[in-house]
Amino acid sequence: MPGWQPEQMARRAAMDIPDGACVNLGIGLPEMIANYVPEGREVLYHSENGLLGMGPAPGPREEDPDLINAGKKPVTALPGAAFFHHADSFAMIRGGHIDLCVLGALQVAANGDLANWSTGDAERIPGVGGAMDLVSGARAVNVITRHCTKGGQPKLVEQCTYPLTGRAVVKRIYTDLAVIDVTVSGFRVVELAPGVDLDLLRQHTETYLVA
Amino acid sequence: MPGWQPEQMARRAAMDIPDGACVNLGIGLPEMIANYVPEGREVLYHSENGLLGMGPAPGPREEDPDLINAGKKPVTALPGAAFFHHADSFAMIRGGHIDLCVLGALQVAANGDLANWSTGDAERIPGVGGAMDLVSGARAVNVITRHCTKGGQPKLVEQCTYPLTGRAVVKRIYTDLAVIDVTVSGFRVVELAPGVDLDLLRQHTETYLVA
Amino acid sequence: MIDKQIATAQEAVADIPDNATVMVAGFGESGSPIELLHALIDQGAKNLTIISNNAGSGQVGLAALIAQHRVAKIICSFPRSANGTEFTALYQNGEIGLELVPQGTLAERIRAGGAGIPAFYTPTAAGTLLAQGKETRQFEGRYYVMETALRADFALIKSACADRYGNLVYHRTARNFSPIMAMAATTTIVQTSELVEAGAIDPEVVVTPGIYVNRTVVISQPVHESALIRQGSCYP
Amino acid sequence: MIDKQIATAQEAVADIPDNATVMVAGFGESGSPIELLHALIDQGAKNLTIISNNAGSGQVGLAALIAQHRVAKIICSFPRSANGTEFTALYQNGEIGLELVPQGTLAERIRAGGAGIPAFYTPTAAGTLLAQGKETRQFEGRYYVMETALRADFALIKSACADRYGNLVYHRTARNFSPIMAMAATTTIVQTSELVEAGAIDPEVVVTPGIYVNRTVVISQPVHESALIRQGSCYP
Repeated sequence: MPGWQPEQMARRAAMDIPDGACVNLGIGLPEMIANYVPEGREVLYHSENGLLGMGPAPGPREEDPDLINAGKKPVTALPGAAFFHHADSFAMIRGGHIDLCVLGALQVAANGDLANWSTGDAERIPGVGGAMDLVSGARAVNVITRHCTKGGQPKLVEQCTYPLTGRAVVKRIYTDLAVIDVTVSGFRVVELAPGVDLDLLRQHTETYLVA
Repeated sequence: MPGWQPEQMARRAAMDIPDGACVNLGIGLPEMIANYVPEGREVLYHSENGLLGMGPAPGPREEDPDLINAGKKPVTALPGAAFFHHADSFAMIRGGHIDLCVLGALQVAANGDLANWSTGDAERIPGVGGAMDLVSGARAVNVITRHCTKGGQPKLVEQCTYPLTGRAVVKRIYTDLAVIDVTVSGFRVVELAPGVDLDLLRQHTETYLVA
Repeated sequence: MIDKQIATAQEAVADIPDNATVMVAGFGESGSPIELLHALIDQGAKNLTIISNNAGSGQVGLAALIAQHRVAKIICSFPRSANGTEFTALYQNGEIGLELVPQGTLAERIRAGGAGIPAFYTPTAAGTLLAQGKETRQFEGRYYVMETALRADFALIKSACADRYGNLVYHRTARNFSPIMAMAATTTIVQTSELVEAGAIDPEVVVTPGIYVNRTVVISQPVHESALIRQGSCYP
Repeated sequence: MIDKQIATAQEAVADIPDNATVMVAGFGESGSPIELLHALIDQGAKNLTIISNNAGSGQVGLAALIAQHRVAKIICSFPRSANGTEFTALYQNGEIGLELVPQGTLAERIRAGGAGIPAFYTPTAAGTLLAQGKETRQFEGRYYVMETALRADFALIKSACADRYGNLVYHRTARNFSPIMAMAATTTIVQTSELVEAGAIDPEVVVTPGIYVNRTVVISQPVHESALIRQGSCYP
């Protein structure tokens, strides 16, 4: 199967992070983006649990259980960082002070609706964390995700069937197959991964794509 | 005229401040109360402009224009003090964390209504400051005031004619003539100043007094 | 003299009654008051309502309290945990209630509880399942959900350093929910790694003013949840 | 590299347009950004809406801006001042608008503006003149007033120390409205007594994270309003 590897997806997403931006990266694939921000750009990373100026993972034996990210993994604090409490941290998010957040997705609809916290499966314990706050508060919300589920189901859909995280919130989507913008006319293809053509992309997308 | 001098009024009010209380004192006469708290009681003073653990006025040439109280006069910060911003300071007030505030008054009504921010005089610039926040937030609101205006008008009235600061908020009143509680049956005399009898007190009060 | 120090965790939590609402600080293990939670397990109070971002992990701390069937309901943003099976089992059997709240809304509701704000509007969750049954209202063309304040009878929190007034500072991201929970509880109980003289904490850097704190107990070497889990610990 | 330093107060305020809404920090003279205010006077923007706890004092700073007929309206809790006659004269002639707001409500409205909360309920002012025309609502048997968020195009604030990211700390009670105004303005302009290396401010003690700050200008020896008034100063 053609397309980008996760590292390449992260690298592509990182290209769009502007110099000087305050950015919140979701758990998992989104976190990888920080490793690929082009040289010469300074980015401030925000972690919901009360840290602005988050740095990379610490070296072995330098881990501090009291210095973790939103995914509860050990991180560092860069010079110029600040700690604050949870209400202050989400005031920062909700008040529109985070320039960009990049999150994972279960489904994204053509109007920008995002579903990324629940499949509605009653057997599974629900957990929402900070996702709903991020999508309603960050100035721009991008998504990074594989184009289809492991079972081959398209994640870019006409309408989400899973419970929503937020309505009409997503701006740009980075998948293993393409970079796609959410526009007033629906999904618009910005860039195709090597070896991917529009036909292939359309086969794996549940809704109309503007080329 | 019999009755208490301002220092004696302040001394009487200070007797009711419990050990360990967090207290906010209004500008003017209320401020004097801090000078008379009985030995052996430790009281934490709160100032609306972001200080808990306020101490007395500094010595000459030890004044700092950045360390002032709500009346904009120089103060000190005692060991164990804390500075915080205005929203945090009023969260402390509004959230019911201040045990007691003692304020001045233009009028107090028999049901505890307080008027202390405006005479409604259109010629005079209105200014409300933190009074409305204090009366709606502090756990107990006491008043210290002369019993009558300079012109001899009673300040303890059946109903306030001046714009209200808060409805049914006052608990106890210290005047130059008496200590009076606000009860469900109206004003109740707790204590008379030396040389003051109930007849004299009633002459200077615009509403019924329970003895 | 004001002095909020209590000798032991056991005494500090002794009066938490059955049916109490208890806020438990922490984000994952960071800031979680494990020793206070274990004292609460020993103490026996049941039918508790817990307000906490997570539902604990492994078989220690909050997860152990839940495992003992002592929690009737939890108000939380993320009850799942890599090591948490106790909550899952009880939830699936209908033995524990869950009110799921977005993390920022949870924080703001607690802050509102401490700040005397009965309700506020937030864009978070508007148009989603988690806004169902809640008042929605437009301001300047955008939809917002009305959320109400959360308060508790007790808060259990963890600080790095305290003085006799109860002024607190925290350690790095362990700060998380502690300052707002301290504001929102009738009785705030703090386990602190260190107790210092009044004045030793610079008034400029106090994070939680002592007015919000009722009791402090020194736990000089607090355990970390992850360390207990690695050891296979199971409380009690 | 992120660096928010601007060389002069003049450049820092250069783009404030006519009709802008400007938050001005300070409680009395403490925390009042006098040098930025004087630069704004020189700059000429008019028909401004000012959000500030007070209306200035004497004939310097905010009072001088008002005296120049540059302020159309002020939103404030206490416009009276022992030394303030400029506001009084204009107000009595109907030449300046006044929205009087209780001090705690003013602070909370600004904080709400910065925190993405469009409106909240407060017990303050319920049943008084200052609640007239506002929605009143009962929660658990008590009356509360709905208050809406305040935001501004610019905030002018004063700090003791800043780094290149715009992280700020303040000096004692000069902190007052600065942290919340920094949050609530589209462009926050800071005069700071000192600029230090990134990392020189301990992340535990940062009061205003740099995310809220757009421009810093070093004013190493800021004047105090009271000193200017004692000298009989009149700006410009």
